[in-house]
Amino acid sequence: MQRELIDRIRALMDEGVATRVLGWKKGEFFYDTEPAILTAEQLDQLVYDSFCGPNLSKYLIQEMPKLEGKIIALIKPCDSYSFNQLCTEHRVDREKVYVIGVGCKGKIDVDKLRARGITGITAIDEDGDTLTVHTLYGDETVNRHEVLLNKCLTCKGKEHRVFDEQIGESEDTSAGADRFDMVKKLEAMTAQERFEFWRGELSKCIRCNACRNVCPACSCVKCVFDNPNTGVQNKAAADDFEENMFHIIRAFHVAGRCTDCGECSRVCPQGIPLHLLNRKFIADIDDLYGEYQAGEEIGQRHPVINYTQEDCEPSVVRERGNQA
Amino acid sequence: MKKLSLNSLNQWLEGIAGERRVIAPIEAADQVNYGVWTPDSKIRLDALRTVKSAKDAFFPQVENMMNFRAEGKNLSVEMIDPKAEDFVILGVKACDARSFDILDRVFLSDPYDPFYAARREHATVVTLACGRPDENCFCVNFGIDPADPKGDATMWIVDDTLYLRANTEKGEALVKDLEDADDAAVKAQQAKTREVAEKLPFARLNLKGFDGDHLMEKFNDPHWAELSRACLGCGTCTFVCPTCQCYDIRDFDTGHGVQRYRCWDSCMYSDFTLMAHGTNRPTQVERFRQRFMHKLIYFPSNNEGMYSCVGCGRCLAKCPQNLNIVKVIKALGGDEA
Amino acid sequence: MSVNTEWKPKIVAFCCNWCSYAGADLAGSSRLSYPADVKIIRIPCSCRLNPLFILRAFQRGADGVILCGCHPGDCHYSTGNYYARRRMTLLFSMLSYLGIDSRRTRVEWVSAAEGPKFAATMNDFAKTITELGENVKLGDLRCKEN
Amino acid sequence: MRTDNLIPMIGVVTEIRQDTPDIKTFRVEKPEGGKCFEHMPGQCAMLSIPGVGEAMFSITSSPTVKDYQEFSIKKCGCLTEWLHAMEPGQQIMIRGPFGKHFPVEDALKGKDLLFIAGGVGLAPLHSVINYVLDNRDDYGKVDIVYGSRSKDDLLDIDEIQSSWMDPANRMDVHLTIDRPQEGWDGHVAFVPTYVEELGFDPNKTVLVCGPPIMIKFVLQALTKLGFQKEQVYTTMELRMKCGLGKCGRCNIGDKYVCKDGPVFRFDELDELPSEY
Repeated sequence: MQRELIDRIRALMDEGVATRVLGWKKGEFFYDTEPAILTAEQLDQLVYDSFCGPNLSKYLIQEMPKLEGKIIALIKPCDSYSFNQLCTEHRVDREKVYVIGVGCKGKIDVDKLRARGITGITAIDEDGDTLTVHTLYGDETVNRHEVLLNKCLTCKGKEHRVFDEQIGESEDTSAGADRFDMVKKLEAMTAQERFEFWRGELSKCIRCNACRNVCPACSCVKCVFDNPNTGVQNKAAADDFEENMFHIIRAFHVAGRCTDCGECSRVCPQGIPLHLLNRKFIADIDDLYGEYQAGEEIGQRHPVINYTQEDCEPSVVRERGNQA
Repeated sequence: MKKLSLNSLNQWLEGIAGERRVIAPIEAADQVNYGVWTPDSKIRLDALRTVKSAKDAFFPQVENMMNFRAEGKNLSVEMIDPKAEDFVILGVKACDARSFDILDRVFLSDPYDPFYAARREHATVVTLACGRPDENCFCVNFGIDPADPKGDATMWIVDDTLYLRANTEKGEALVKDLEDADDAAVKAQQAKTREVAEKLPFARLNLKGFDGDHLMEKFNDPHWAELSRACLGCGTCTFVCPTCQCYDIRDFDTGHGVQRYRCWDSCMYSDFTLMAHGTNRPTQVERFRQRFMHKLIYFPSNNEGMYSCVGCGRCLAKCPQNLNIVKVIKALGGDEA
Repeated sequence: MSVNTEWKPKIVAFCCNWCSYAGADLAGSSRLSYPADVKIIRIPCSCRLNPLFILRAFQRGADGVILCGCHPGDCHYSTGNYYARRRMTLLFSMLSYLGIDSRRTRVEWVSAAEGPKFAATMNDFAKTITELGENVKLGDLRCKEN
Repeated sequence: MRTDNLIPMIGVVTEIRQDTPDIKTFRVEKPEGGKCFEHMPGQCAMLSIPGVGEAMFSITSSPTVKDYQEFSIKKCGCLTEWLHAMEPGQQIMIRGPFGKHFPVEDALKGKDLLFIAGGVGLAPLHSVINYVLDNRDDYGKVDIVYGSRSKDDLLDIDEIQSSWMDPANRMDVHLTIDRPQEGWDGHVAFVPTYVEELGFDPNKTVLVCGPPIMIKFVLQALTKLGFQKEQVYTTMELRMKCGLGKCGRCNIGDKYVCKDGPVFRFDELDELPSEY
């Protein structure tokens, strides 16, 4: 499929559709692919394989002002939601992007291999659902589904919500999983258990801002946490409170706009399940204001900047109980 | 050489922890980080890399320096006494052990940093040799032997046995009561580790030209723009790095006084050099370049060729978009020699 | 829960300028009593309440935070409180999700004519917070006076 | 080994002068009177207001002033706004001195000096000029070119007229403003142009400070006049936090501006990346 993709992009470039493509390029290993913007001459560096996990949509923001003509962007089904959302927010101009919807059958998480004690990885052979991992210390076989990125386990489906053309087959890798499983589990806990769960997770935070900087919804020119005039600017969480504050506020600021792309959790060096915060907002929005998926269409008005006269009162939270 | 069965590790640590804090790689919420050991902690000496490095033990992410109080137009200041308590840091790998030498050059040079100095003085560093380096390791390029780290005492884990060797008086005090052992098993493991280390994909990076004499040439290298393009400008690489030592000094108004604290900062952040009239590194290209130029050129230029990279591989493993120092070395320094 | 007799809860009440602040005024001028530990902060409209304000109030020692605004439909800016309602619902739910008791946060609609309601609301809220005790989960240790 | 300039001491602002619409000069002394510390011309100090922040400022007064130090500060950011809002008698935190000074005791001694300053860039040179004035016989001919946006923006104009322009002091002062203005009968030109017009003898040693763009063009003008880079000194400004060469903020190339600077000779700067 990589070959087919490169040939097609080359043809598009020859036709004059665009001069550059936003995609992935090969890294030092087979698995550390890197987001890249390539010209026709660099096209041979383009890769598209099971390790192209990063969501590229946000890179388009910085390209917008530089663009003359169009840029080709490779968009996976799940990334297409972020792309739409960015277009809705006028951060990306749909007209300036030629979207190739690339097929996706789930992306592999190398950290999950490492967590299984498979280290010194040198190569992986893919044969259907079976992966043979070659390492410095011998070969191992694993089931592909077990080492997919977490975001792939709650796959939003194989449909591209936006594209100019599609290349490659997609597959829904969610296997029927309910993405709100963990949210429900947490909701069922006692307040103290929830508190302890989140303290345990958030106390790992090193405030590297990777979650914020990778997030396609966090596209503010100047973040509130970088602005010395807000009084909340902080570079490191000097106190438990600041860890909580950063993550609550960040989740709140993207509520209604978060497409649940899962990048925040993917990039967190400490493996904090940050998507569970965003997903809680999504669950609440679905529950209280009607089902809503950000980025489904360009131009949607999201529920947090909307209202009806019949909305529930905030006391609904208290009434749900489970406080102590 | 002394030895200890891994089964009695907790017992041994309990003995030490009675007198002073023990800091060791501990697993909490699925991640291994250095933390204070208690009998309930899940110690993970087998973990190759902790997420954060061991530098926290000497240079914590946040540290209070002084307190101010204001009364009318008058101020009073109270310095925080950098008096530290004795502690043992256990399980430090060769790369992290080297990072202490690098941090010493910064914090112990004149005028020395009293907070860092106090912790260094009170620490007993117990290192641990690597048994299973992985593909991201490249410490051998910097003259580090992963099989024989230094510190006050060195440990090796072979099967179910922990072997210990004291290197200093402090180390001797720790291990003196343990059972004597011969070093055959350790020697065998060292040979194996060194053999693997030599075969690692990044075992022979070409560091030629990374020195003060090539400063302008490397600075003006056309590759920087391409190398930094995918950089998110987050601080992951700097915060997991064992040698990154830039910090910020900030004030926090507690409502009844002002705390002046310092905290890690990252040259990757857009406000790192921001002044009222603007910044001298306006785009991510310059910020990205600064980090790697500092590690590979500026620092060695001031420190007799000592690189401020130890090859621990954390930035390789943790960069969200897979940018790292190896890519920089290869792009700027040519291919493997 | 044993209630410490020494301890008095600190409560921050954000009141919209047009209704609730006037309501508080009326409560005062009608000599209705409500706890002195309620600190009122006037905001132009209930939808001015940034979630950060609530968190910062907790950081700096508040034990409970209440938002008072015009009744839905009566907003001076016609729709501000509708937006505030959604936002606060979501925020309170999130705080609860993090294990922070949602009884520490509340929204009440108080009009300019409802002095007694204002006083009653504050008394009731103060009672709830007194029962819940000191806020330890969402405070900042640095801000505690030693 | 010293750790003293890590620890701030309390200083009292005993006098505040409004020099121009956006520049004030602050006189700082120890609470019990006297200078907070000794310094050399060109060195800097960290001033801070607890809760607001800390920043590096060049010391405007000459070391020959024994009782106090002065800082001319332009209002342009968060901390400086607070400083400008202060009243005399207010205590602040001060630590220093930091950095290398102008080589007034060796390289500059016996030389003909040319000072070129623009706007608030006079502040660091002010210290050197007064030092030279107080040791007038140690130096040769002295020229000062000083320019600002308008006549109201000329810093220390009273002192310039009463002291620097005093023939007894044997200094030539050339003032200029950027645009013609009512009530100004002096020269009108940008500083670099004026320097070129004045056509100085290229044997002088030059000390220049001002906005980066001015420095750039002044250097071009000087080169045209035949000056070598080894004859030109400047002082730099970058974001600083620790002042000790540790926090990493003011790092350019293998130099730290707080420790290896802020005074640099232009040929030294040539060997550094142009990140300033």
